[in-house]
Amino acid sequence: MSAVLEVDGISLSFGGLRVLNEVSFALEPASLLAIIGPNGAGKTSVFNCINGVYRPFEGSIHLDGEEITGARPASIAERGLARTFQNLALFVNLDVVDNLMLGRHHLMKTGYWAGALWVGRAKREEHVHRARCHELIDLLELGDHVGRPVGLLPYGVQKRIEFGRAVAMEPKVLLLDEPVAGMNVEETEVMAGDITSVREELGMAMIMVEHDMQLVMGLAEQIVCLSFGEVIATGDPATVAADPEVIAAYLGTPEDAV
Amino acid sequence: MTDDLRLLRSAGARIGAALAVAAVVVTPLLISSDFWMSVFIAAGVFALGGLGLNLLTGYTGQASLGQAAFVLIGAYTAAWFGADKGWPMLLWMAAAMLAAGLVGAAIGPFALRFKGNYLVVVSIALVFVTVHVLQNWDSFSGGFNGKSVGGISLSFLVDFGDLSIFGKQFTPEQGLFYLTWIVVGLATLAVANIIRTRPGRALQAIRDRDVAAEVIGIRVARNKVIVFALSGAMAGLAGGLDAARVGFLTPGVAESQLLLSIRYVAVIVVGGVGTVVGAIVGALFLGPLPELVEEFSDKINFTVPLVDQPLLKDSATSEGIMSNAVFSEILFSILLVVFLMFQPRGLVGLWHRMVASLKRRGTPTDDAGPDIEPVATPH
Amino acid sequence: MLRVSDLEVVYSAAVLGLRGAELSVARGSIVALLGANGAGKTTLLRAITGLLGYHNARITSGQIELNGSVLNDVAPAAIVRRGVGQAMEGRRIFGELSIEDNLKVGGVSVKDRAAKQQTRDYVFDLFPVLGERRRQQAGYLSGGEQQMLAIGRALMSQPDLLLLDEPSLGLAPLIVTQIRDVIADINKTGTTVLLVEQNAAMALSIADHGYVLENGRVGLSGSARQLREDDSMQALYLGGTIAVSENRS
Amino acid sequence: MTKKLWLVSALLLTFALFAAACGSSDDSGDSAGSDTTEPTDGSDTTAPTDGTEPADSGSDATVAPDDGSVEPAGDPEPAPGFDGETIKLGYLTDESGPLAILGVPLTTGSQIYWDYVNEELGGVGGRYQVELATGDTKDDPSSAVQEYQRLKDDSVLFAQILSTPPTQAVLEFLKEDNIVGVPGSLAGTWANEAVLMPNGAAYEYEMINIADWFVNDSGLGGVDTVQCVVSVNDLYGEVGLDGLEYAAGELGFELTEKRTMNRNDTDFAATVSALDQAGCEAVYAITVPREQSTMMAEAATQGFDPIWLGALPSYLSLLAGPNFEKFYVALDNPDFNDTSVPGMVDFLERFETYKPDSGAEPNSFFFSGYYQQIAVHALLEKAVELGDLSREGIANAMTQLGEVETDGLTAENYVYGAPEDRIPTSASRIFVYDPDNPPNLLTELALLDSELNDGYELGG
Amino acid sequence: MDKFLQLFVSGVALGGIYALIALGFVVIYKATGTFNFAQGGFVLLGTYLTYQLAVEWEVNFYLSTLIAVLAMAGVAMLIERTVLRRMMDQPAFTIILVTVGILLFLQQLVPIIWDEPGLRFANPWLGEVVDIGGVSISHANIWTVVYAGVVFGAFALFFKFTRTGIGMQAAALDQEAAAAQGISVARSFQVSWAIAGAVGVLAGVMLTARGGDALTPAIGFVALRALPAMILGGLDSPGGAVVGGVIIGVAEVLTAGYLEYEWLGANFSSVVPYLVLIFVLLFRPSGLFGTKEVERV
Repeated sequence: MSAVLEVDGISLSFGGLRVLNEVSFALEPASLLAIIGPNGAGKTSVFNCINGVYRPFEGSIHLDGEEITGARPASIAERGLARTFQNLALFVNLDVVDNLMLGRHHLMKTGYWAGALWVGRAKREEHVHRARCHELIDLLELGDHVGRPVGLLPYGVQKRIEFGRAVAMEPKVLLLDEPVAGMNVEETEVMAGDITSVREELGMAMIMVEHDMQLVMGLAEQIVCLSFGEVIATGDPATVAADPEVIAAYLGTPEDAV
Repeated sequence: MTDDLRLLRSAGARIGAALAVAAVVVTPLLISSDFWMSVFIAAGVFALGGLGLNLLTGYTGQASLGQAAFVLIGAYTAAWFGADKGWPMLLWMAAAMLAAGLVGAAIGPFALRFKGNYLVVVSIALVFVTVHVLQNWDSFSGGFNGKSVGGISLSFLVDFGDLSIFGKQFTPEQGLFYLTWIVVGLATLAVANIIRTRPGRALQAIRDRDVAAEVIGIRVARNKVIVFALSGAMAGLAGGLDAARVGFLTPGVAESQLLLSIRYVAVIVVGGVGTVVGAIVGALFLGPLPELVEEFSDKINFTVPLVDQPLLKDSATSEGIMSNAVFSEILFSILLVVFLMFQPRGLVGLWHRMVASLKRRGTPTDDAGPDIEPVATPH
Repeated sequence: MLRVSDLEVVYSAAVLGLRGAELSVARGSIVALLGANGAGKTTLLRAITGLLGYHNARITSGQIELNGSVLNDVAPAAIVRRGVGQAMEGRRIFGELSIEDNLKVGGVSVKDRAAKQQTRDYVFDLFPVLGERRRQQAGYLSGGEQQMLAIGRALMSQPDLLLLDEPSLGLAPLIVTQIRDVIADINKTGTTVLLVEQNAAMALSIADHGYVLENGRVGLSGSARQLREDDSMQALYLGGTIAVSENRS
Repeated sequence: MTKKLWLVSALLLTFALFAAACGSSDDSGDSAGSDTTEPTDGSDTTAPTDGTEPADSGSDATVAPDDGSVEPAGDPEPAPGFDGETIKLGYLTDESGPLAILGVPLTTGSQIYWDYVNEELGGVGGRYQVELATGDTKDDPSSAVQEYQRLKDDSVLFAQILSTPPTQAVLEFLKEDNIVGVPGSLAGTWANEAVLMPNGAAYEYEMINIADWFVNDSGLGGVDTVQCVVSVNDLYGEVGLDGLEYAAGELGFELTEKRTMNRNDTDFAATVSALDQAGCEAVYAITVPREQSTMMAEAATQGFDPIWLGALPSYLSLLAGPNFEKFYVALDNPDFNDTSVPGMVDFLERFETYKPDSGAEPNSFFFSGYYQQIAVHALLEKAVELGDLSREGIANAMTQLGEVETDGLTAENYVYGAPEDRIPTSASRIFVYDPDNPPNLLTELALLDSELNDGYELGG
Repeated sequence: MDKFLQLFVSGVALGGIYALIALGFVVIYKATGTFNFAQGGFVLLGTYLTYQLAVEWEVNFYLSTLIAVLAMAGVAMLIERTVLRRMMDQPAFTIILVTVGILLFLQQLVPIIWDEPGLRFANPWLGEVVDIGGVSISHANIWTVVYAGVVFGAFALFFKFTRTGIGMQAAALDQEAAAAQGISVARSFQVSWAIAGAVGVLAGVMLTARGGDALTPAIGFVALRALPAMILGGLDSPGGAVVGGVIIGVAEVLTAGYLEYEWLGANFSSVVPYLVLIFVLLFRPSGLFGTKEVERV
């Protein structure tokens, strides 16, 4: 089976400072790949390259066999890529439903004219997609929070709404940037449950950047470890966790471990 | 489940809308004074321009002090096509919208590069440049000396300049009142529809967090350009209607046009930033303000202890600190500051809060989180 | 040296932030403050440092004492002058300023130039990377380096009591270990530390004493050892048994 | 320490503001005494002269109520702005906009005139009191039209419409409603507009007069003098330039350098430099005061020292600076402390009696607002005499008005009538800046009506 | 060449005025992150206060300026204390509008207090000119440049070396974080407004001196013409304000002197500042010397 997302030798630099150096990996359909590595290793930069916020100066990225290197974020999103952010990036003045509806923006067609006139397709489309969003809200158990600006909701809920918005995009690939950062064990478990149920229900391929090694070990089929912009290890969780270079650069030696 | 898609969700909103329509129909029947008609036409013009500005600033978060430039462009375009060339009403209206809309679209790309304070200054630059062009493009604008808008057609299906319904003859001012408020009503409906559908949600997403919007597939650049064009077009139409009301146009000096822009911003601030009816409420509140001051100047007049003189003058040579006009200007500036300080969500926000507190009177819930204020510009 | 008694904090629309929190921090110790999101950890720090006003919150009852004097209505700047330094949640470094200027800001409450110079050298000793890049804009530092800068900046005010809000958040396990070691070092120089952490394992590994906040009041407290061995702690905060790293597990 | 600084500053400020609010008026009231007593004393010997002047053709149109030479018609019927007892006059002035600083004293001057009419003459026709209703235009057409609408049904006519844009804006409405209005600008464009009642010499004539005077009578220069012009970008600048260019053509000199300027300009280095480079020896200044003052300061800096030749708006007595000695100006009115002019004596006396409570000194703005009303008064008298204060009645009265005597307050009397019969005043007085003649700081040099004026077509 | 030098010098002097006005804007922006339109009002009120002292009350001119500087510092602090202090957590645009409201208020207030049509405000430099190498420069212009230089120098030292100055920068970036470092945010805001009020007086007095001795309320509006200079230099850079002021001043005067095309319209030079500004911003969106915002996704 061919990879749904292929990152091939991408390099990125800011003002002479090399942030990524020939990073490559491939994501299998319906699988979950975790990227780990020290802060500043370039994990978020990889995400930003994949979704078009940054443009790598060499290498290529293919989504479902189609080259997306250097395309605009909006166009990459339309081709089936969604992401969540390390720091929340919700639309705080809108409610859950509108946030999820925004996730479906690229699946809809209503333009300004049709919207202003509220005719035919605009009206139908609005109803259909709203129904889909409510299904997703039920799946993620966010029903209690409908109708309030999401900026007012607790942090953990916001994180899940952001995840929901990414899922609502119905992407081929979903990028999760530290989905459980700042959560305690209980909240982490709820989020892990959400991720699992979405994978089961919708079969989405995901890439996750996360420091919570327990979560990573529990969910990921494959791990890529970055250090100073380079891939230092790739493989299944057990292999990577045991890799001496990974331990030296990221996990710390067992004596160091708390 | 999709009940939340209805335009007027509550019974109160439906009654309010019906009352608003009734008010528009009835007002000219009750008021024949050209003056009060002129006041309400001017308020309608402010409402229309404010509606556009609210779409731009309130919903998309693009701060602008350039609205007066679009109003001017619309007014002159309407005068040129409608009065000089004698085009019929629908055509000069379309021309005014198109001209101002195109200039708006041309500003759009700047908005992509500049944010917040820088964008505000670019919008000020637009006012300066527009005034300069109008002052100097004699063949189009009449230059410094201005241009008459006499004889502009107000006729489409019915002639608003010479309106007669069921044998009742209306004055041109009354006709223009109907025309203006019909336009305001249609524009409000269009904006409300845009806001509750895909494009409007995209605008709000751009306002709240533009990078995230881009990443979920919203074409930020394209939407910003469109919304600048739309906002400009609405201001342009407002300018055209105002040209028909005033009958004469001058470019004035850039500084005074900047003040006009500020008035448009004040309209939406006082009405409610990021609300559909905010511009209308704000315009109806601020528009007649100087006239109300004039009307009630006796009641306002008290002695200022600091200098032991009455506040208002009742004639040029009598005692008093300031004239009614200056008082209403000062009142305007104070209202602007007070609203921003204590009621940044405007009159509409105040209304919502009152309704909400009436509803939950007696049952205070402690989980009602702190109200967040609308984000006019994410910066 | 710090004593918080029966503290109640209310956010603007009658939302309770703290409902009778009690806490005391002995001079020279490291005290860990644990708890779930929204339990009130950060609220408590804000109350101690006088920053509630920035969040539309205020103390409605109870009191905070530092070395015997009440801190309740003291302005944030004065609290810093009394020897309470803080590395805030989310680091909050001044990204537009250089690293050096960030440290200067940290040192505004210190008048003695020589002492300030000394503290800065000490910070550069603790975090050599900051010294190497001192003229760079702080916004370009990585997350771990930003955390170091935040701690260094807090040290510039030469605090007797250092408050740290989630220093391990979002950091790689190796960096977490480094930070933990630095905290221990700082403590050895005589600085008292109040450490707010999500990562209970990390915090309890260096703390002398710990408190667990639940719903705005202290649910559990005791010595670090007691807490580490407590069953409910194991289940809720220390998680399962994967031994690779205890980062937030 | 901070607190102390704060307190001291706040105290200082409150003190300053407080003292300024009442102090400035008190001070000026005191100092006004010495300046104004002299003319006031003089006026006792010159009894009120309305209508007593042996005017020729205009004798039936003078403003004296008890002239008695014509049998009055019946009492006028109530009409818009006239309830049978009180006559209301509309004033479209700028109270809060950029020209408020002019509009307010102008209206005050008018109020003084009507206070006098009401108190001493018993009103128009000896029986109808006059009230002023003001509307604030903010010098903006849009507000002007709105205020016009507010006042029009409550005013028999508009006795003052300040500045060009508001006048242009309400002109269409005036025509439509057949209401008479006094335009607030002396541009000759409006001389033949049926509903407009201009008074004073048009800017065009003033520029022609001063050019003629300079070239032929002044002894300061001739056709060979290098002459240049700076004009402001508006109607006033345009018509003034038009008159000047006409005069140059007729008199046979060239305008070597022509520059324009905008209101609110702050820098004239380039303008002055260009004038200097062109070798201008005399500069016609069709400009506005603050900017003119800035330009002259810049000229002093660059060592450029020409003769300046201006019109009314380029000169404000109050803004004259120390480098104004070579500033000549053509004005319609006399120096306002010139007690040789009977009308001026009246003005100074009436100003003392009816001046604002704030205790201001007389100045050229109060004066302008005052003397404008003489023609309005004459018109109302005529209308009352004809027994019709309706809009049509007043328009009709204007066609029959004839010459209006101003007792020397204008260089020449305006003759009103049907548009084609009007004879606008075209004479000017030429003044030179004179620091020894406060408060007006002017000394009259000549009074002339250029022969060229006859050949010039206003509004052409 | 003579003409060029003469115009250049005039441009620099005009730039000095712009710089003085802009420095008032910059200090508030740098310390509070607020874009303060009310600066025009400070210029206006400050000038009239100085006039009141120097002319009406016949206090020595320089002493009057000094007293007005202190008084305006007080007014500005009062405004900060009563209005802006309550608005710290509002979005940027809301705060801009509040300052616009204050500007409108002061713009109406001044003509109420000083209700004469035009005032004569003589200054000691009136008519004084020196000749340097064929270029004549008025004393007022020299003083403008000196004031601008001194104020700029004082700012540079203040922000770089004083604890208050450093604290002000930090408070502008993140109030809460600054407070947590022991900076009295309220005090630093207050100081910055006081400085802006004080600088406004100098700017207004020099602006008036430029116009000989004519004083009208229009100078409040004229102050808005410094906006392009400030943005061009970078909102938070005092050095930028000076350089931006000079560039705009020189560009304005030189276009007026040399660029005369019919189709550009009369007084094209008055829009030149904005055109220069937009052109520069297209290449440097934070102005010439402004701090780039560090944007991390």
